[in-house]
Amino acid sequence: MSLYVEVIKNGNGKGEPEHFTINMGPHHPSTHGVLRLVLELDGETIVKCDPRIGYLHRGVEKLAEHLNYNQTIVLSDRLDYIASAANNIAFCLAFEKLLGITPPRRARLIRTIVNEMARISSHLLWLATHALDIGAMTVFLYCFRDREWLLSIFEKVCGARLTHSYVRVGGVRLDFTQEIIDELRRFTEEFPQRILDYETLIDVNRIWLKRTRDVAVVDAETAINLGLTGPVLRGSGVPYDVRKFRPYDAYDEVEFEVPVGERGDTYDRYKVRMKELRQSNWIIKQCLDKLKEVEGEPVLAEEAPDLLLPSRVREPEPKPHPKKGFVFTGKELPVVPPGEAFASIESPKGELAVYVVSDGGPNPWRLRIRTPSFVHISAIPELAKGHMIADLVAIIGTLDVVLGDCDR
Amino acid sequence: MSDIIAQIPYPLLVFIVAFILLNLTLLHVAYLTYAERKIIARMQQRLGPNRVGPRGLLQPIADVLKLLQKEDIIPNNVDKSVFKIAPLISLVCAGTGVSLIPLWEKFVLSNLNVGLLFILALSSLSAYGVILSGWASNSRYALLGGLRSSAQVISYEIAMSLALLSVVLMAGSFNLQDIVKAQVASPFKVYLIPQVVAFFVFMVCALAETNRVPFDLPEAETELVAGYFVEYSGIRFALFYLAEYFGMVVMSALAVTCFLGGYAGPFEVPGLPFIWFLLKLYVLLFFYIWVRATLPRYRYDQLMGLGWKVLIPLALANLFVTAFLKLYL
Amino acid sequence: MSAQDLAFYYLSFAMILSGLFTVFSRNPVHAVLSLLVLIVHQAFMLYLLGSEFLSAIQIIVYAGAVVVLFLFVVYLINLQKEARFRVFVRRFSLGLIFFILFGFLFVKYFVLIFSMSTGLRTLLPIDPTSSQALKMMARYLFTEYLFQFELIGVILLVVVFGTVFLLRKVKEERVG
Amino acid sequence: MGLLEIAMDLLAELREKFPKVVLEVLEKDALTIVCRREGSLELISYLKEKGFKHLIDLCGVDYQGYKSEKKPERFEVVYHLYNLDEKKLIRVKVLIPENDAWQYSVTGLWKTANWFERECYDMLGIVFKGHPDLRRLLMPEDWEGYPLRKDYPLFLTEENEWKGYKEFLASVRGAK
Repeated sequence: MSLYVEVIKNGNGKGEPEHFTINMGPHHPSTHGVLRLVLELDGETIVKCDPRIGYLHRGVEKLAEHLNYNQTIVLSDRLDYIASAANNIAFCLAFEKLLGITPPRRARLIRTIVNEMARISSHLLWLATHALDIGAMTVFLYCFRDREWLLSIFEKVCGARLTHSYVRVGGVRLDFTQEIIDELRRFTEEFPQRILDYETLIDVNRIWLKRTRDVAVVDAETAINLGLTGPVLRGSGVPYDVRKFRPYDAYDEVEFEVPVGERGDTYDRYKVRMKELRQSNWIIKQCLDKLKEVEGEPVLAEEAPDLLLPSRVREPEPKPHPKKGFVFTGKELPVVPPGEAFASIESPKGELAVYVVSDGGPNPWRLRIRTPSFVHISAIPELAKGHMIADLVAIIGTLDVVLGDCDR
Repeated sequence: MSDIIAQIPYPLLVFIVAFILLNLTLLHVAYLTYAERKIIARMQQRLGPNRVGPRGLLQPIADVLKLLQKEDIIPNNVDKSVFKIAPLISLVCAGTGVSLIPLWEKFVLSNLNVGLLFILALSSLSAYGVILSGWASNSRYALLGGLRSSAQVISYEIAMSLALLSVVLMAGSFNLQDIVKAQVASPFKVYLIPQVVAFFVFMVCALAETNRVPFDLPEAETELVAGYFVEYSGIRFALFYLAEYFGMVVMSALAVTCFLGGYAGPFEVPGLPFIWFLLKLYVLLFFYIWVRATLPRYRYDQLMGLGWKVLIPLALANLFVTAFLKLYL
Repeated sequence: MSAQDLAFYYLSFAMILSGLFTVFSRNPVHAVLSLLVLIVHQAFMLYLLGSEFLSAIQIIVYAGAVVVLFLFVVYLINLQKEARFRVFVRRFSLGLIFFILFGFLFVKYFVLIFSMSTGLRTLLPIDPTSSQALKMMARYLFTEYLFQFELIGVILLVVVFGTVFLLRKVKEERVG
Repeated sequence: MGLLEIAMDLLAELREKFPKVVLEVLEKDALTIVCRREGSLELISYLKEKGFKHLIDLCGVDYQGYKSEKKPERFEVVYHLYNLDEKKLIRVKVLIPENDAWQYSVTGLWKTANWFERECYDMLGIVFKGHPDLRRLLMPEDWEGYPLRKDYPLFLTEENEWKGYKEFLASVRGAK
């Protein structure tokens, strides 16, 4: 019943008391899903933290080996379901490299817009939950209000709000209509004011500062060593952004800045993400202007092979498996040349890399997905050491992890 | 009117008055939850409860009915007697304070000589509800919540008592009725003006005592799930909830009495004796709700730091200055 | 029997009962809780005697602080083994000695009190219900008994320093 | 300009320093170095010193039954390294034989490799020598088999299902 208790009883023999173990998760409101952390506490200070993952493991990499290339795009939606458009893009980029296809310019611009929309909606959700974890309740609802707007635009674009599957190998599925462009313009006009609203709520709030300043400080060297990417790495002052370093889609056409932090603490990471919101907004604006130049162009590459085009797919009739439902027993369609390709993008949470090996068959031979959340969760023990439980909540928040992304 | 009252035997009279007071407070508490949900909803650009009754006005009643119907779950391996009694301790300690507050010149249920001390005593007892529920639940999260809360309540009580002592010094009495009278007689009419530091300290401590944002660490949803009452459900959970809001009402009423001139107002409103008291009370309650919608939560060590390093020295300094002025002016 | 008498008998009975519970309870938390009940009843007794101030202080200091600390200790130290131990049966001889000792003292004071005149039995030199009582108490504390009062303060301060010192040492050892 | 030309100096250096380790240099979508297991750790740490500080990814690939090309060994461990200053990407493939599936751990160079290697062990059964804490990561600790191996079926038959879960179910049913 009393806990500190067993502790003194089963000390490690050196007279030093064992620590109090607490199990945080997998169903805990602030672990953002099903993350489980086994904590060893000394009072409220964390001595050791052991993250246990796999509660949302669906075996995407294994499944992909049994599905054709287009079908894996649907799987990619379920990884980081907050920003599924970014995952789509990463998958498609890898497959396009394998095939040697370049999507038309209009498609690339649209992809860039969609990617930045996903970034904004992901960052908004991050801000909402991060603020809620620290206890600021109102920011949560403000962010969700604006995210709702973006999701409704997504719905107009592709009919889905979360799992878009909008991006295809060789382009995108549907063109933007004028209505969507107008709506996006309205959004980009109004959004900077909204960012200002959030910042007035928490930017100079003393409690917010106290809770985030000097919490989970990572210097640049350690951050790279820990494999941290995205806003977390940039918060530590490393200006590594895949959009700048290895530009994909239309990122070489647009101007934007890569904001970096100085101290590498939780507050800096917050500031970096807030600045990124503005940059994303700016990128969308530029892309909308550029869309006018390519009015009426196709959004899907002509050389996109038959297999990869949804409208022209000639799948054989599915034959029901006696036990497991439907499986495709189609003849092999040798479309994708054998080889390997590696593509990485700057997803909202960090660097999302896809490494695909093909054997010339209709299915990928091996599909490896390097997700930012996985790496970030692996860094939690390093960051959490010496902090308190309340800080751990802030740390999980600042790393911006999604467990679907981590477990795959 | 007074003739009729005089004819009622004294114990019966006390009972009747207590009954009225209790119901009034319960009504306030019930609609405080409604007001909180509505006001926060407004601040967050939502609607809030609007389904039960016109504009959701019957929502608190529906909530109570729902919680009453719920199964009373008592987990295995809990200390049953303590587990059952803990919410009652919380509620009684939080609620009894109402009987000491002078709502009006001629309406105070129990005019104790040491009314202020008695309220402080009750609020220090209310820590037991939290500690015991945390211990009896046989859950680590609950125990952590209980430990946090007891440490918090004990340390903030000191600052709160010191803040109230300066008021006592100025009024020269522990009796709440006398404090109000002394305030009205003083040149400022309210103690808020000379004792603004004490008022500040008191309000912060009151937030901490009632476990409200930004000091809601014992029940910090995102860290300890729900803290000390994580294992409670149904009506016992509701009792804790009720205790929190009772605490808010009592603390606000105490602040009104000690700092804002109690029932006294700039002019008499015929037929509505409590109007000034209630108005001031509502303003303070609104403040509570407002704070909840705005501020993030403190961390545990920061909270303790604030209590011991800022509030207690501040209250002490204020007490010394007050005593000095009282002696030599 | 007036209501006051009734209340007095109830309070005395409850105090004795809760005192016995405190001593005999096997569960340390229950024992501390019985102590709490005892203290609250004591406070009411003081109130009944007309000393409102002392009654409130009793609750604030003893119930609000001291017993909470007891509870903390009970939480943090495992008393499960001790709870299973039948101390009062095993150490019967020791218990008997204490029983005789305390019984003797009890009888002695009982006889002493009843042999005294009524005037000496009052606790304070003046009527405790009057508002003068507090002032008198304060005056005594700060004039005649000032030295003792301050001495107690110093002793408590030493305890605080000692605790801080010990804790710091433990922490340094753990870090270093 | 091809990838090979850009990295001419580096490749020459590598060939000179590790003549026995580097088996092949390919120009695919990224500069690819295929190397032997023995000495691969030295090669990778040399690359890290050369500025390839960012380990983007570490994964294993199973080539059992790979048709389009004859693979010398069944497994490959693939490292994707990135040079942040020169903006260069390099892929290092280490060949791992089937019946002796282990590789040197790079956790000493990168802390982030810890979980990558654990996952690789979990999914493909490649043991990493020198890893501080090689446990299963995504799968339950008492899981049998390595799911990402090509001979592991997509659907398990009922008798092959996770034993721990079956035991758990039985224990729950037994308790009822």
